[in-house]
Amino acid sequence: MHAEYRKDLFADERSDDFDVVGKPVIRQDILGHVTGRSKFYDDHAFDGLLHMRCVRSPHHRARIRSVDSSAAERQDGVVRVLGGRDVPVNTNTLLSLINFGRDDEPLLATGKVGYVGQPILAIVATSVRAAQEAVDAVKVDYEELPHVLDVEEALKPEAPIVNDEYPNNTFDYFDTYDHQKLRFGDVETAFSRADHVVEGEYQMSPIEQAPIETCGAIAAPETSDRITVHTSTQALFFSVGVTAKQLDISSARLHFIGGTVGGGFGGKVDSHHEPLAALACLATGKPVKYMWDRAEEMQVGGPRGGERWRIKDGVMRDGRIIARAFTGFFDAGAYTRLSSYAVQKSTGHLPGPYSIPNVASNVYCVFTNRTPSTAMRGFGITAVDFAIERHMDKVARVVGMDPIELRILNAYRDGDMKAHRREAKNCALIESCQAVAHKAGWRLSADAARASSKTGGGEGASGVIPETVTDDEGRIGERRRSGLAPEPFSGQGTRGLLPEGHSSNNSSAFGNAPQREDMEAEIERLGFKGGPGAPPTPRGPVDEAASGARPTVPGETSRPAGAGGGPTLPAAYAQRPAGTVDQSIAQPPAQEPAAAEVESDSATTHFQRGVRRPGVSRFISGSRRR
Amino acid sequence: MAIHHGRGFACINYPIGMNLGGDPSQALVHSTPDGKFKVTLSSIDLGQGIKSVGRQLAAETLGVPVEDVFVDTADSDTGPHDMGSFASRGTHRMGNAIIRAATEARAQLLEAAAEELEVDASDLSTDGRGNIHVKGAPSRSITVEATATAAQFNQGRTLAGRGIFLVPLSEVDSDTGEMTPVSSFAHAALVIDLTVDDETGAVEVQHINSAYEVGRALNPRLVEQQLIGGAWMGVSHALYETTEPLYPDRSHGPVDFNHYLQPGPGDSVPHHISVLERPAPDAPFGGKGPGEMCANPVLPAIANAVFNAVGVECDSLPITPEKVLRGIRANGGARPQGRPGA
Amino acid sequence: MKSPVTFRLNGSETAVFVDPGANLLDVLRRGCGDLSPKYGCGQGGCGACTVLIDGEPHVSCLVLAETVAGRSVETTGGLSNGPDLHPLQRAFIEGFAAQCGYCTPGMLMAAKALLDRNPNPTRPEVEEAISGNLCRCTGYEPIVDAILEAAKQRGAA
Amino acid sequence: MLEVQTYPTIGEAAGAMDDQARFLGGGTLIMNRVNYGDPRFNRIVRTTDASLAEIRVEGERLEVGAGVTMAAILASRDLDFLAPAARAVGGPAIRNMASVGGNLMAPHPYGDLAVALLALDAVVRMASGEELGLEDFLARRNGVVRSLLVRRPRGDEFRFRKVSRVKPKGVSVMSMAAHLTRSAGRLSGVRVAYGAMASTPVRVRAVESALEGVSLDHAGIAAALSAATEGLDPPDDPIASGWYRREVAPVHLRRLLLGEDAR
Repeated sequence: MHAEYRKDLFADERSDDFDVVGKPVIRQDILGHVTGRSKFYDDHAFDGLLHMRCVRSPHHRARIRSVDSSAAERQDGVVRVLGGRDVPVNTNTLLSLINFGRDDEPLLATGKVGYVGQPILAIVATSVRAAQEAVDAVKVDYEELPHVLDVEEALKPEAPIVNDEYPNNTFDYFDTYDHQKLRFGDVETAFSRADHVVEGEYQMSPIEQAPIETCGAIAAPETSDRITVHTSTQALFFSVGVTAKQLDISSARLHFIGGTVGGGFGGKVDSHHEPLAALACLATGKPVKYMWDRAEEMQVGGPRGGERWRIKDGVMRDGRIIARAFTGFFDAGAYTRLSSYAVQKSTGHLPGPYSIPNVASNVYCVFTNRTPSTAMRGFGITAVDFAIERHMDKVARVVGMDPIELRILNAYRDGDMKAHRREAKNCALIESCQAVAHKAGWRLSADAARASSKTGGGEGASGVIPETVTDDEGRIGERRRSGLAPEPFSGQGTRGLLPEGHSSNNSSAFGNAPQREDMEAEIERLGFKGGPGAPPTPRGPVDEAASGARPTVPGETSRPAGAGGGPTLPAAYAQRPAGTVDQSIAQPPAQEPAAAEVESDSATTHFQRGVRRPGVSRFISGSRRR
Repeated sequence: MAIHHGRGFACINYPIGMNLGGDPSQALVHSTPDGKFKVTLSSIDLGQGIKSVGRQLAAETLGVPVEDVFVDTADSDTGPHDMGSFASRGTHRMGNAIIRAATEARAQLLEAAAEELEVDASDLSTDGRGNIHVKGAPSRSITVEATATAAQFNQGRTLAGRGIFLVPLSEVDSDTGEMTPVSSFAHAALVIDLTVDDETGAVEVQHINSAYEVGRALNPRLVEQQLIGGAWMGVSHALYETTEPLYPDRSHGPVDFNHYLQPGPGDSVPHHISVLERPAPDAPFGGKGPGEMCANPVLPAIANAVFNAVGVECDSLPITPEKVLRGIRANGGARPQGRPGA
Repeated sequence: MKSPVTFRLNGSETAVFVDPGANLLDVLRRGCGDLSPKYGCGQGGCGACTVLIDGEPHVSCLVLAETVAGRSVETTGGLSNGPDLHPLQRAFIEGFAAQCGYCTPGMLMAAKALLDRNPNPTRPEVEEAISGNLCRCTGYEPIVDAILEAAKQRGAA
Repeated sequence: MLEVQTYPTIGEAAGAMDDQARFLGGGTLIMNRVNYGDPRFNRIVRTTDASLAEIRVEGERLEVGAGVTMAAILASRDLDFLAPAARAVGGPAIRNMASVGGNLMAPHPYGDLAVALLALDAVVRMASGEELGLEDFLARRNGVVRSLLVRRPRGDEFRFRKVSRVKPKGVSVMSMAAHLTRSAGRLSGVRVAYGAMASTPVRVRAVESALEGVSLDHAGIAAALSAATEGLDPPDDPIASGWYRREVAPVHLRRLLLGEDAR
């Protein structure tokens, strides 16, 4: 089965004249794969290899009263029993490597456990079976505690505290809010003006990455007082950094080898095997393997988290979506890992590939007593795309419109202002819709078939940041104190108003990336032709033509006085070809500024990324964040 | 008993690279004395093919045959720092770093050749077959091999390059969410045809038609691998997979592949793909990573097609036969919606 | 107590000492140094450890090692004849039928068992033959295509 | 530590069994537990008794050794009526290993072949030579099995169907077998068995009696469909809920009885 290449599309932006790029070159690694000679991490043989199995919590949440491993330690083949106190820096959070979030997860639990399967002891023995028999011989006395498994139950004021670092059961954003906000325009006013309001709730299932090779690492002593670690990691230097930090060891003593991995899909980022195997290697002076079996991979390994999304759309009868509000709950499980990051990634993705003049979202990273979730293919995006695209079909039904034409009508185009306040560029949603409709024999109207990502975007209101209503709902700890569960966009909380304007930062990454002059590519050899697809000159100012037409000045957007009569149609919408355009679909009028107005310079001076603890990592970052 | 046909659509865009940037990748390129090039990285090849794509990018940029380039990854003693293989950043970030490293090495290659040919380096070009020649005068040429040997043994010159690509870190505004999340987006649109058995709730996907916009297909076969395998995973996510079948209740979690359901080889779905290429200005030769986004549109398209077939809203994943059957029962029977786009 | 086991591995007489209860996969990998069969589950559920015993596919993680005494075991490590690749290997290369490569050795052995018995299989027969072998990367289609192509090439040769 | 004991005859092997031992047949059940360090046993007992792999004609009955594999059933002309059930077990590699004896011991939701054997009124011959009905054996599931005794059904009397979500190899949502014996054009003495609908394969007596004396058509089987899950409390597992199994059992029973297309 071979794909069809639509070389006719965007041909004006692309040269295809290459020797190697674009050619179906045979994979470099394929001969190793078909002969069984590719060296995966477990394909390194060591004399006297020791094996590791873990004592794991059978409870969702419990206090550990006592651990008795004396019988286990006496068993045949047992070499070493490791507990949390044997780990120099037992508590870590993966993203401390980019200085984001507080250290909240022990490598080996001490004092309490927060999910079924959480490791408490690591037993090193001469065989897997000896290690497993020793695990069975360990006696742990637990006091079971109340637990919470549902994200919205966890947000209730009386919910048990899952993670002591985050007693509110939510990740703290900016030391201020219990969620990540997105505010663009004024959704509440737009809802009140919409012809239809369409609501929906969507639930993603927890999913296992299920690489056929299970996660693991082999740590072996090297000749020069170093440790060689063969690993299945997806992120070599994350694993180096975590190991150096948790073992309190110079990274100069760590030699990590990987790069040939039997599938990952996001499940091999967490870097738990490397520090444990390396610790056991240091403790025993012998090569040690820590490899998950399949049952651990499925139930102890971090899955794609369950996410719950609610969407509320304000829709005009011609299909134009004028407002969209999201409430999202990421089920992080008992510890943060990467969920805090996924919340911000999903926020930057909203409202999907559409230009909607009023968007708001509250997205929560919620702690529950389940296996901590982690990255998976499409991380932070898969679930919200499911929600958005299910919702688009519901909107299409409500307004009686063809589902593809509804998407094309609302699709983002070059130069449109996105809800995260940057201009859209290099868009191709419309063309993708048209191409698949053609392929599947799905008839589109002439207008929809003629639409283009390159035209009609960025003009008038669609290229401008709208006047935006802000609020301070959801301050950290507010729920616990007030006894109220969150109710997003309730209109409560101090409200403010940010003025309409242009993006403060429209530069492309290419234009101002801090690559040094001696590390530039030769743009002319990279296959770009003129047109909006061409990259700007390196290090030069951003070519305005490259990112679409600049928006018109804010004053040009007319603002009606009364709520009854629709505002004048901005020119940009008239140029969007699909569908008949209703006269009442433009920007809703701005609400009167509330009492406490947010300072106008807040957009540039209040930037920060969640919780910052400079210098927690001995490796990689620390200074990366200001 | 009735089998109902359904057709559903979904489209998506996908952010390429680590959200908010701040995720550098480095690459090193150097030549052997006989003009073969080694690319040294710390990227991880999970099957997506960064070794292979990196090799092509280096060969194209250097202007030498692809078989004369080999990618070595990932050894922390030799490979410089890279954030990792996730967030659709491998091709984008590492690809850019490789291009930069190879550009620097190429400049030295041409300088060395210029010295041997006694011309100006800016007058030289490569033919991609192992030769360097004067532009417009192909007969005045020298092989890459001879150039490398001369550089090493006569000129005392390295043919090597360093590359780094770093998208500057974006901050996030606490009150508005203002940020620069990523620098380019891949796109996809997809039409699913399926059937629903209204007595059992069983869903059978019959056809996938898709359009994937990938910037540039740096290696079309590797792109197809991702798109075919990724769409398969999308079907699997939509209809089969969960570690907690009764979520948020934790009971009955599968611990083996017999109970963790995925489609088998007998469930393969004919997949008709169109690839679109709108090169992204900041991406290597315009190529965006196709590996993550390819599954995403399948999930909602299947749910939308199930609704089209029997009128059941499937808003909770996975769409098991039980959920479909309960929906049909609640509606008092199947409610076919009629073929869209007809 | 370890016990000795003698069998043929890819045509060569092999003798190893095995632990009580040891499975064939561990013995091949650690005892014999043949790393081509892979561990994926230890439950017989993924097929990454598939080898041929007396020509028939088995999941080696569920084979008690001592039961192969006197029998013939084939692995992907012995599939090519030096630099001469088996038609299946060539078809997997040219058909881009592997991504991460971890399921590939088991997949090849399952396919070899099929083609040795049935040189001209139908598509459903190929699907059946690899139904115990999981692949998380490819969606199976390229693998099935490659096996059919190998059969064609072998028939032509 | 684990110990492996190998005996030349099935009788000796049976004599070595106790609650700390497990009998190793094809390995698909026991080696899984060994690999996962199951602490409930420390001995593996096996036999090299060649008679276990034999398929013999014994008067009206076929004797199928407990060590006969699914692949051997598929290769046997005498046992062609069991082929649909044998093919329903695992993939080719598992079928080369999984044995008849093991299938009788397999926990929910496994044991598809046992469902077929139950509908065929198979008799279990223990290592001791004692014979007992399969239904009685499944109720206790102890002892070492020497062989199964089963009669070949006539013509198209025997039906088997496995409902699985994964194709071509997947675990049972349910499996069903029916031995549709007739007398004077009407069903008589019918046996119906289900798999994955209880903790072991079970006969469904309510269905059997509702099929007594009826004709094999929509009207005739209506009462049987109504009684499809009478007395059963199907289990929840990751494959399906008990509710779902109960709801779709009549649909699959009808498709089985009337030979409608499987889905």
